[in-house]
Amino acid sequence: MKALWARRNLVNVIAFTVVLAALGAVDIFRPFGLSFSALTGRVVTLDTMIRIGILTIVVVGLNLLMGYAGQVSLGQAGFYALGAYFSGILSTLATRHTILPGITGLWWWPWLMIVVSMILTGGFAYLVGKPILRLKGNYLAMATLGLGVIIHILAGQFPDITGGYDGLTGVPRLSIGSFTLWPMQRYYFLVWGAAIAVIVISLSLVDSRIGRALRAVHTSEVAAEASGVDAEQYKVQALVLSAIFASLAGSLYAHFQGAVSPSPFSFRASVELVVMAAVGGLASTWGAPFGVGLIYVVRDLLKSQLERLLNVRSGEYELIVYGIILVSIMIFMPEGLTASSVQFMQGRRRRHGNIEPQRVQSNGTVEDLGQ
Amino acid sequence: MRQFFRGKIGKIVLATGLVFAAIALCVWLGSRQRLLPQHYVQLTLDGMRGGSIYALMALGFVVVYRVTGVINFAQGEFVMLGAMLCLTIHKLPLPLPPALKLIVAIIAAIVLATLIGAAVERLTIHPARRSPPVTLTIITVGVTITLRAGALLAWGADPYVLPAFSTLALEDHIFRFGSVILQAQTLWIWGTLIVVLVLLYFFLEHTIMGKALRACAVNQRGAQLVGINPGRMSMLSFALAAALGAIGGIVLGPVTRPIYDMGLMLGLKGFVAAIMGGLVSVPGAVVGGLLLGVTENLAAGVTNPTYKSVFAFVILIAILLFRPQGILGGTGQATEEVK
Amino acid sequence: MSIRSKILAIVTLLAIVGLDVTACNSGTSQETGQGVTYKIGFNSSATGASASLGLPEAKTAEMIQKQINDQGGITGPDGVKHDVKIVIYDDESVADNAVSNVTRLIQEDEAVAVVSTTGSGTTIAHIPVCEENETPCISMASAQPITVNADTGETYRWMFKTPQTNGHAGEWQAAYLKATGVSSVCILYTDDGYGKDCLANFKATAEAAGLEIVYEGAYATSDTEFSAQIAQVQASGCQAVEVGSTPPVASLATVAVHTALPEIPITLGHGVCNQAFIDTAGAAANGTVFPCGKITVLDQVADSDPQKTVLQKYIDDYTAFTNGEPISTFGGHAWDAVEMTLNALESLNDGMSLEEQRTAVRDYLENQIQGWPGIGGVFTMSPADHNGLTKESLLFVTVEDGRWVAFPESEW
Amino acid sequence: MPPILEVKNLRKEFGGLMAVFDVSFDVQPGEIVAIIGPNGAGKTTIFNLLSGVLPPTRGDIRFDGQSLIGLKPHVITGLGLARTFQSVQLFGNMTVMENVMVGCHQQATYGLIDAAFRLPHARREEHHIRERALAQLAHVGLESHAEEPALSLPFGRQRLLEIARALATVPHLLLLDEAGSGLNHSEKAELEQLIRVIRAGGVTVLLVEHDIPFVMSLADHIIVLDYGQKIAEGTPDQVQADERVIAAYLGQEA
Repeated sequence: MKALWARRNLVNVIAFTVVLAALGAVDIFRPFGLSFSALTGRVVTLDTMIRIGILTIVVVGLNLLMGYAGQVSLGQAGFYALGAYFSGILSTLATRHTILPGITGLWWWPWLMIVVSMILTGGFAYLVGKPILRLKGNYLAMATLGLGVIIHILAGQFPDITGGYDGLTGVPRLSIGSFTLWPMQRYYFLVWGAAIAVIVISLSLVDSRIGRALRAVHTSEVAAEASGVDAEQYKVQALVLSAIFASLAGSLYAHFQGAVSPSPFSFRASVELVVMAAVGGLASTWGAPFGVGLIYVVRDLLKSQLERLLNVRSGEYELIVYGIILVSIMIFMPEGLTASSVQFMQGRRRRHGNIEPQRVQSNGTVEDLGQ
Repeated sequence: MRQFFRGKIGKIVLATGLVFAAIALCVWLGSRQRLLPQHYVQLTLDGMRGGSIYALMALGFVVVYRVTGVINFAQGEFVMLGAMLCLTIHKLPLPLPPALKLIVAIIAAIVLATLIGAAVERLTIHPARRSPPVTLTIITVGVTITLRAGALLAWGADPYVLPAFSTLALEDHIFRFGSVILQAQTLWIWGTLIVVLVLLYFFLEHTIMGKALRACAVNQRGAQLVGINPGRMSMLSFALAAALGAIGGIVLGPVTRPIYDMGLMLGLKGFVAAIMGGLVSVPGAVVGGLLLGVTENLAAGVTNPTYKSVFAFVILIAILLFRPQGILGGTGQATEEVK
Repeated sequence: MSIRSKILAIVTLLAIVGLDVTACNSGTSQETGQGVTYKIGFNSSATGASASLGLPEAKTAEMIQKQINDQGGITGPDGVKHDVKIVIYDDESVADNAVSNVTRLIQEDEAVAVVSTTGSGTTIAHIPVCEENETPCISMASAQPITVNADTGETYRWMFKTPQTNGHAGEWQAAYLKATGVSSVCILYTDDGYGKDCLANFKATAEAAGLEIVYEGAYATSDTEFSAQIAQVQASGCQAVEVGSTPPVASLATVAVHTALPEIPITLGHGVCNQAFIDTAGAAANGTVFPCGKITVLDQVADSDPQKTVLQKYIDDYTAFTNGEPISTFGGHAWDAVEMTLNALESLNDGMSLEEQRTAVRDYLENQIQGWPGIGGVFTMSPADHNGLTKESLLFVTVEDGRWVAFPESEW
Repeated sequence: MPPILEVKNLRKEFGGLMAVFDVSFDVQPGEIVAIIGPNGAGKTTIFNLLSGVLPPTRGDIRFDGQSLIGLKPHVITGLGLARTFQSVQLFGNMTVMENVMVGCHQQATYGLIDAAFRLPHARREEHHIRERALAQLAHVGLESHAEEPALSLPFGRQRLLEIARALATVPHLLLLDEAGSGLNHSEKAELEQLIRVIRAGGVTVLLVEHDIPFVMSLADHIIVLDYGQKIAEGTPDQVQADERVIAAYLGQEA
């Protein structure tokens, strides 16, 4: 049985990789003058696709934490911000102040700093995780919310270090030796390579002793502990891992954007990450890229289509419709859009990892949040 | 020693000690900012004004949370709607004397906001009532986005003016006690908080509807068994929360300049106040709101006001970690594990 | 298998929508001119935190598009007519969206030049996109690092901006305070990009003028209580207060200062040059002084001023286009940016490649915008100055009985 | 032989209410011991104290000679004390098999990083866990349902699954909390048979039970609680003859 599941994962990963690689290759080789965005009818550009990849990394981590371990985080943008800022600061400031001259200009320095950022963010998550994860449900959500808001506010302070509200500029492009991972077409492969690696790690984890422990903690902490699972330790591990993923995404973001400012890391961003995870389907690793993608596509579609249909400047209407769509998805497909549509297509066939999702969620989350 | 601090007297001693330590720290930091006694009075008074608004918001959170288990993120938008609707109705060319016109506008705004609150529940929460609270909470985020964008569409991005209740003009009466300043609107805000509390008490204790609401908050299944419709109560709780929010927005209106996005930060702060009060208690919400307002303002005054909002969220996390049951006590449920 | 059906579903969805969009696009672009259609990218913050600035900017862009359509496009020096399409996006005041939009405008829409965006932080985020793609970008925000690389001190090659800067405002404020005999000042500012920029510029000019800054206090855009800042202002004993904010919080801070210290002089930045400030600050606005773009105080501008006719026309056009919405200085920044670009496009001969067009527009902006009267001032760009304005682009005013009144140096 | 479990003067207060009041008893290895008593007698509270879910107000619990006071539940499980719950607490988001595999948690050692990168040592251990889990399922007769969602099982089977999960932790002492409640007659007989098999396998069993006839035929030794206090102890015959028991419990039932 196990071999069969592993093979199915493998097939999925390969299919996913091939499709993405093919899409990326189109933009490089431009057969018949086709570009990536032309393939999607100019709805999704390569820029958007890279952003989807970056956020997929965050959402996969959030899914481990929320969907599997059942620990709600409304401050995930904070960890994402830490990654972006650590990477941005460490890769520019040292150069700017000529600390370690000669080394900071080398191609591997930013890569090293990405790893350092992941360690720093993970360490931070570990320190705050111990006390904060004692909280449950709504209370945990609010503590993480507070943490995220604090990080966001502080990011706008200390202009000498963070660049203040205008942000940091001059974050270098990444390169391997003399091969620069830019223009975007090259960066696309790096980002999606990382995203797929994170998805593979998540799939492996979910199917392992660790994944089972997390899922057990989600449903019933008491029963998990009675089965020998150290709930506290695994909750902290899940938080640290999700923070490390968020940090990696933040670093990739910083080197993609070339600049880091506080605005993408607001409370709204944290909420949006949760929405993406929920839309994709909690407790579904594959839901992450589709949840993120759908939110982006829906928003871009609204932007272009509303203007055409209503013949108005779409800003406010777009947000109104976006809000309504969000509410509708949550009302009519609470287990996530991808799960719902797949269920619809496959009839009521049961799938691994997300068995009877409705029941899973009402069982797990009601208890956690509803007390 | 540890036993002592766990006992009732020990806790009181500990709390008193902490309060005195906080005051001492405050005075020491204040002296470095060269603050004079009247400054502390001013900071406290203004903190209580802001705190009263937080308290009204916190009450809205508590009412909805108790009945439905949902953290209603749209609470801040109800405040915005209250203020915006009120000033819009007030600007209509009604053939009424100014004072009466304001009163009509206030009542109409509260009624409209209440209806919007009920409609929000019917349209979004009710159809999803079987979903877990986290889903419902996300739904309220969607509602927030929609309401705020709707407000931007309706009112644009410019700030507006709601006249002060005492003067019916932009400029308010100001009472000066030495260099301490008290605006008449501050008194209106405090008075409103008291009146709202009395009405709320009367409603919850002495009306059938209020009793049903309380029953539903204590035990939903039990309430259902005695014939209370939890769906109706859920709608009622949203309507009540919207009314509380709108009242907060209306009395706050004259001291701020209402704008379409005013609900965002107010909502978060009101939420912090609700948490300080334990999220389930009405008196807790009021004390939490006032305490948050005063602490935040004093802390900003004696240190760097840039970090005012940071203080609020640090308080949030500290309360959650050390006193998840809220400052007034009771049994905690935040870390409770055993079912 | 679930994942493959997911991919299939999404690809199908995109394909359907995509066909729809492309079909429509080809349907709407009817080419009336003989030459290629020029595209100008336009991105502002029509929603989100900077909406009150970005909305009039977007409306101004729409207005100009309508005017060009009515004229039937523009004509190059070779006599070839070109349609101009202004592609308008909204970045919702978020830096990420600004970068995405500008990237899309440059790479997908193939805009010759891009006007973007409302905020300083959001503009700074997309600088690398403009520089790497070698496309001229004109910002409607004013911070120093938009046109000058903070690390090297060099002017960016492709970045321009149209607003008067807080540096220009700071020069006025410092000169005024100095002239009225003030020696110590408190600064109150919003804890956001605009406020921080006000602080930095005011500090620099005030200290250069020999004023002592005795207190700096910040507040959030959403704050309604200022007792903490006021207490510290009182404790510091300064002789004047500078408020670096935009309404509504600028009004609230002004009212708070005025209530606690009725006699103290208050100076503000040019972020309060809109009717909203006077409307929301009420009597507390009387007696405050600040520099303003001339558009906001047109009746105070002398008829001999080279900007006068441009200003009058913009105001009339905008009022007619929007059915009487209030004029804002930010719409003016958009007008300057788009009109400058149009001027540059009018200098192009037909048959250039996109890269050549972009370079030509850039060169035109840098070298040919000389003594160019716009809304924000009379622009004179140079390789070292991609803003082209001076302190004289602002008019110093005071408020009397709820009205702006010019307050020239002779009356200080 | 020394007792496997020694409980001495165990007390638990809930805000002034004595849920368990100075209860002492021993459990000898290889025995089936039952704790009985009317509702609210403190039976489940004792289980929660033994398994570390609640800290006792005072008193001592020794398991294999080691004090359990202050130890976390998962550590206690690791020492060889497993339990089930009065209201079945299965992991609803997992299959039957995975539920039991969670029970095998401490039988493996590989960690996050091994799992993330599917290192060989993790795969080996995983394989091992799978075999063990399958064996436990066979033990309770659920091997044919291994890949079904846990909550799709009928209630009686869910009880068995919970026992299998507890057995997967390789306990020396198994605490069964009202394992028979909600089961029909034949299921109860099956359960009784299973408990005997478990004991035959060398595992000591401590049950909390409501169903007196069930206990009387099964237990070697019975402890009777009332209002948090131990009122009687002995063999089924001794307990049945005890005046206080009849007064407090049996009398009340009738």
